Amino acid sequence: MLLDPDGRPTAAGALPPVEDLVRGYAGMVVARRFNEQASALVRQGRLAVYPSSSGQEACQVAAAHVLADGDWIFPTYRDTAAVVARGVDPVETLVLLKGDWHSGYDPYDRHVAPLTTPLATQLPHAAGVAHAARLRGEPTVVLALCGDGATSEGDFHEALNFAAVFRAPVVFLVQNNRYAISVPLSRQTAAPSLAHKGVGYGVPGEQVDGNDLAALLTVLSGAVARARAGEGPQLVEAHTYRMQAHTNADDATRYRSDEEVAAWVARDPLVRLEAYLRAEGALDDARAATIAADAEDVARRTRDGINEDVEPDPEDLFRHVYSRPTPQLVEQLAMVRDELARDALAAAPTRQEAGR
Amino acid sequence: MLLDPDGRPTAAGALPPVEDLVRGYAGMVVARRFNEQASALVRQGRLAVYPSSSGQEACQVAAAHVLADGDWIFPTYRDTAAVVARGVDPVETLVLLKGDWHSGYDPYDRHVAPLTTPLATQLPHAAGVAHAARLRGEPTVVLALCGDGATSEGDFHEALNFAAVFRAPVVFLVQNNRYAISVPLSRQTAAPSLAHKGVGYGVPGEQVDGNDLAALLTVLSGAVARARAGEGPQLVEAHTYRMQAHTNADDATRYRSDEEVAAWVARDPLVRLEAYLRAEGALDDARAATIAADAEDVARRTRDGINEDVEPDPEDLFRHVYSRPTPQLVEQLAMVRDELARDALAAAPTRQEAGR
Amino acid sequence: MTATTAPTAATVAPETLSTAQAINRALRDALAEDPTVLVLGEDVGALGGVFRVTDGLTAEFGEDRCFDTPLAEAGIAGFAVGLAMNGMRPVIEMQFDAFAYPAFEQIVSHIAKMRNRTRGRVELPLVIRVPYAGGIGGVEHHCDSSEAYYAHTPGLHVVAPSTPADAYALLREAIASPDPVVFLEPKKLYWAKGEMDRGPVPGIGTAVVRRQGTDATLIAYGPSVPVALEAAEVAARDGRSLQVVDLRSLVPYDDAGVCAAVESTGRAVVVAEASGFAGFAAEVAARVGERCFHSLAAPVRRVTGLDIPYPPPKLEHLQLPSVDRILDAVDDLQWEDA
Amino acid sequence: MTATTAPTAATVAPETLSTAQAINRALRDALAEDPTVLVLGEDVGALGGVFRVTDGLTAEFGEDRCFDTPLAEAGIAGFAVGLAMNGMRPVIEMQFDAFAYPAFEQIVSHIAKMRNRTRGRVELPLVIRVPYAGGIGGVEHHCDSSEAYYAHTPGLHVVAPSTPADAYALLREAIASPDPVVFLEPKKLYWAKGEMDRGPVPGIGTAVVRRQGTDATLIAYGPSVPVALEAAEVAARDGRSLQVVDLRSLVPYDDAGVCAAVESTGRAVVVAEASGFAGFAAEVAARVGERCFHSLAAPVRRVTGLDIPYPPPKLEHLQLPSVDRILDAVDDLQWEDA
Ligand SMILES: Cc1ncc(C[n+]2csc(CCOP(=O)(O)OP(=O)(O)O)c2C)c(N)n1
Ligand SMILES: Cc1ncc(C[n+]2csc(CCOP(=O)(O)OP(=O)(O)O)c2C)c(N)n1
Ligand SMILES: [Mg+2]
Ligand SMILES: [Mg+2]
Repeated sequence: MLLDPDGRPTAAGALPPVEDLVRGYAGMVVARRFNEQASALVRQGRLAVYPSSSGQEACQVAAAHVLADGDWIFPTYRDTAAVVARGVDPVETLVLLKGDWHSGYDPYDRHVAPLTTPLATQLPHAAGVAHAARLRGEPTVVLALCGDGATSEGDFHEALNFAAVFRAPVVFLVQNNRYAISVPLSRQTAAPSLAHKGVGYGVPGEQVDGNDLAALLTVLSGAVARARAGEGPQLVEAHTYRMQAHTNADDATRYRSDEEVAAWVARDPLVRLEAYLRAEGALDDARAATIAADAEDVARRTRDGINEDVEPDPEDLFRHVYSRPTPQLVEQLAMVRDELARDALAAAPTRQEAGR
Repeated sequence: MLLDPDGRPTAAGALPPVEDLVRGYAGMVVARRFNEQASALVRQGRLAVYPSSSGQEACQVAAAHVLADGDWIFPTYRDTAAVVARGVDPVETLVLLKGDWHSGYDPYDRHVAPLTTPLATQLPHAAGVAHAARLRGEPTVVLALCGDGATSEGDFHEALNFAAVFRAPVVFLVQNNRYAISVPLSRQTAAPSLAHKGVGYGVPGEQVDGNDLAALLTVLSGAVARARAGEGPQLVEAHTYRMQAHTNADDATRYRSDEEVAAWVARDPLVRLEAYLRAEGALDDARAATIAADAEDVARRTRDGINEDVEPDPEDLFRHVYSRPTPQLVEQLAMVRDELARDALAAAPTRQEAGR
Repeated sequence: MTATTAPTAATVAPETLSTAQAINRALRDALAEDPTVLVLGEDVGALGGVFRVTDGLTAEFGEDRCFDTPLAEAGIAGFAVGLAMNGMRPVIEMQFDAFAYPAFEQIVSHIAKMRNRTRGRVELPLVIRVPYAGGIGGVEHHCDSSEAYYAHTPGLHVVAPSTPADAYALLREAIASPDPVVFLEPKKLYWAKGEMDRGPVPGIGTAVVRRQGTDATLIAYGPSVPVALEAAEVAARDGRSLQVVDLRSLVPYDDAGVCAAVESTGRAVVVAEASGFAGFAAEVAARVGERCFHSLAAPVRRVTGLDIPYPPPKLEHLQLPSVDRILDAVDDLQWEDA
Repeated sequence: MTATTAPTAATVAPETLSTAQAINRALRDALAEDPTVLVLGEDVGALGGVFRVTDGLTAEFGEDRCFDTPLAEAGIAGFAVGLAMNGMRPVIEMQFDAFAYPAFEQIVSHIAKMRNRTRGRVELPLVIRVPYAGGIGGVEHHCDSSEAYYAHTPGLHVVAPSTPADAYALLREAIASPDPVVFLEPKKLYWAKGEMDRGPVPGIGTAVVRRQGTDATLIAYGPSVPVALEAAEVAARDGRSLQVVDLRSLVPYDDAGVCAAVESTGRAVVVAEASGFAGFAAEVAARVGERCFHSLAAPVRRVTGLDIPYPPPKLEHLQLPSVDRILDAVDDLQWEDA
């Protein structure tokens, strides 16, 4: 912890350059606003589901900001704010959660892997991407995200182990928000911390206050630098909290007390950094207003984009199963085309409608 | 290490009672003879395959000897000598490797799970058996075996984690024989040791000289006692070596040097303990001869049993798929019965033979 | 194992429950009656499961009987193997169909084979509950129809109820079974209400005729049964009489019941939500083709999901067997009058 | 994608290789021609694989190109996904069929779906080599026929060669393909020798007629092709002319080729080693039944493995489709003269 919950510097170490903190703060404001906007879009029925990272914005933004352009990031379903912070269009970011398609952006554009839902499965991919780059002598670092719950999966183990054995330049960032949906950390591990899991792979593990952007930037930059320097994979556990339910479909009151939530709201990463920056004179009302306006702009673009009714192309269903459709898919496409043509032609209600 | 490679006590600690060492020595002589006999039976075409634990007999015997009657042991394909040391009939133990059936003994008789081939998959079973016993308040401890290679599997991770979270009384014994078939330990892990893997689960990990029966008895008894006392799972890494190839089908010269093998043969667990026991006067030629005769007896029974031609019952194929055969299996059984009846009736060669 | 007509409601006013409630009741009754029954999985405790199927069970029976596990499906399945080896009857929940895949090795290499491996000495009385299939607007990995993977694996029973009454009765039977059962719970029917049968419900392995009909037979299971019934309803208005068979149990499969039904009409359409290619519907079509060949006036048609990854929510209607698609297939059955 | 007759040997004396050697050569040639090709898995390095299929590759191309991994199949598959996302063409080896199951989630939820998920932006040109099926006296888990699991999963190509020449050509095509390919290598044919074709070999997606015949069509693939050919040979002596079709590729499936073949004889038997129930042979039988209904003089028969876990070595002969069992099925095809 470099900043205490009230935004006062601690004795733990030097702070990152103030421009980085201001940039990070701006990113968090955008991230928070984006989380709120997406949650609102769920309530309005425009998104199918939204797992908010509200409360985890420091992790989200730091993960994106410590990377160089050629680096890769591997996000989970909860890391949409990190994806946006990395520069991906917010509307494209939300395509999965809107339901138009499984993934909305080109992973090669900003080197952002698709949002991954099956837990921990993206971690070995991250190791593979890093190893390929290393074989070619490229300086790429890969940052792979997962949650506390995901550390229990076999894929977590195998990914860290592969990365360690091949000294692949991967930074594994575990956002320990203390719950996997309803299941508390005590049901995931009996270890003193998740960072301790690095020991079994020969991977250095570090814990960091996940609501302290300054600390995150320092710790993650260090990990990225070590990975880039050929020191192999790094594991970082960030202690944080999701202030909202798991998704809109969840009822968090079934498993968390109001007091617990309130205590974490008091550790809001935005409030803390804002207090510091204002105290330092690095942020004034004018700058804050600009930042808020930028965030509002992102929210508006998100809203407008998501509110636009895109008619997903049914033929896309057949286009991307293989590089060339199989004869079977060609037939099935013809059937669907025929159905759609008949539906379109039918002035009268379809049989199905008639049957209702 | 309680005994050095020449069988001299070290300063590392007190030795187990000498009767235990003599009993252990006798067990190792049986185990070695059993390994040799089984390998010979492969060469004679009586077993389909045999993965020998020659060189690992101290681990095999210690694993069986530290357990109480109600305890369970979960062996791999390589742990046949441990199964025999636990009191299972040697011929029944080898049924899998003979090819008559998948498993030959009743697991409930001596609380020995079937030999398991898919690596690390038996480890979560062990945790479940231990948890069930604990729920009923029984004092059962489960000892689960695996190799160094198997620690890389996701199931290893999930099993240790389940056991730790539920404080299940399981002792995980990793026989680190430095190779997974041809793959050296350096390709399995970058950790300082496999015992370090316990750290990430909050499980105490210990290393032990796996060719030192005295040390193994001490370390494993301690682990079993702690597990039984409610201290949760324990991880023990035993450093050992298989003196033979992975199985008869393997060519170990492709990946190990003669010098390396020779160095380990010089650390033979039997030689070491025999030297100590003789020096102590706990073993003389007469006692050694009795032990050798017992081992010979086991070898003879093994040989005789395996050389007996059991005609596996084809109907067994259908009997144990479900508790009651499905209508589909009833039909298929009828087909096979009909084929066999026709084959038996046919004085003339079958069509298939005629076709050759 | 002959197809029988589902028992009609008894005279006492029957109780109405949703499928989720019926499953919850089956678990509760099993926990109450048999102290060896355990319910475990991700979020089955305090939360009561993401579909609330295990709601209240931890509160009623305590942490030892219904409990959350670490987040690791292979671990859950493997742990359950051990529990079942040692006197328990675990009922495990896989949170969604696609999240059972990490447990595939445990299911195929151990759960399915343990009895066989040990010549019947080690039984694994365990149930794998799988919230299953689509139609709920779920994003990728939340809508897979994975029955073919299980049905192709000898040693597993595979059951897919389509009504709350069946869900209750078949789950009770599954929990009581000495064999492992993969219990597929159609997600889109979780909230569908139905009457609980008072009388005995036909057991696992028995198909039932859900609707009588004379012109052609629709063979369906799980989430496709209501669609098939709706198609039959529409067809009836067009003067075509469609029989609807609900398989209920994929393994064991009710050959006698299905054949009797198909032979009574001479035409068959298999309806299933899973991708068709090498799917379970292929087995049904192949069996009907093999066994009822001379009764068939037309080739057996399949109406199944397309051979594509399950579509995103906005396009899933194209994946699901629809009333129209079923009726198109029926139209294709080479009617003499056509 | 029409069934064609396999090209006949060219005039130059053709070279003879075993299947294992042909696969080794395909890997070597691919490694030599394309620096992005990587070979990885358990024991593929110094040892050259437990079947010696990768023999000499590390020595020739170095540790970076052909290398041993930690012992973890999900990790291998997932690592390969990352390699393929980042410019490489990994060829991974699963040591035995049943040991691919730990990788099932990676295969089904990522390898099969990545292209679809990203609308074609992320291709995964990777090959999963699987030493496959039985007939070698292997103990449990070493003889599974797992093709149905893969063939049912949209997004995967599934290939099963039956000759060394096909093994070479199809593997080269698989490595060059922008799509993931599950490459099933019949273990019992590893040591079977065959001539390497000089001319072009039909590509993935094309069935070939391995033997001409007029009375009935045997449809087989992988390890069952030689058995079907032997059955046809025996039948010929009894005066019955059996055509043998080798599918070669399960996905894509050659509907046109198979239908043309079956229509030419009017009778069909599908031969496959896997357990029959909901197996790939069901798809073949169902398709032939649907598409060739009016050409069929008899129901399509299946000769498959029994619906049991793969038997121990001493009993595996009862599991494998035998010449006798195939001929029994042919006898059942309702011959007018019978
Ligand atoms: C393999 C797998 N199993 C189960 C799920 C269902 N699921 C989705 S999120 C979640 C909890 C994840 O917890 P954690 O890893 O701590 O991440 P968080 O949601 O807290 O960010 C579960 C169980 C899944 N997505 N993938
Ligand atoms: C899941 C799985 N993958 C691969 C194999 C094939 N295999 C059998 S033994 C072995 C090496 C095991 O090494 P280790 O765990 O060190 O045990 P050891 O053989 O040295 O006793 C391999 C790869 C297997 N049995 N199971
Ligand atoms: Mg969490
Ligand atoms: Mg080893």
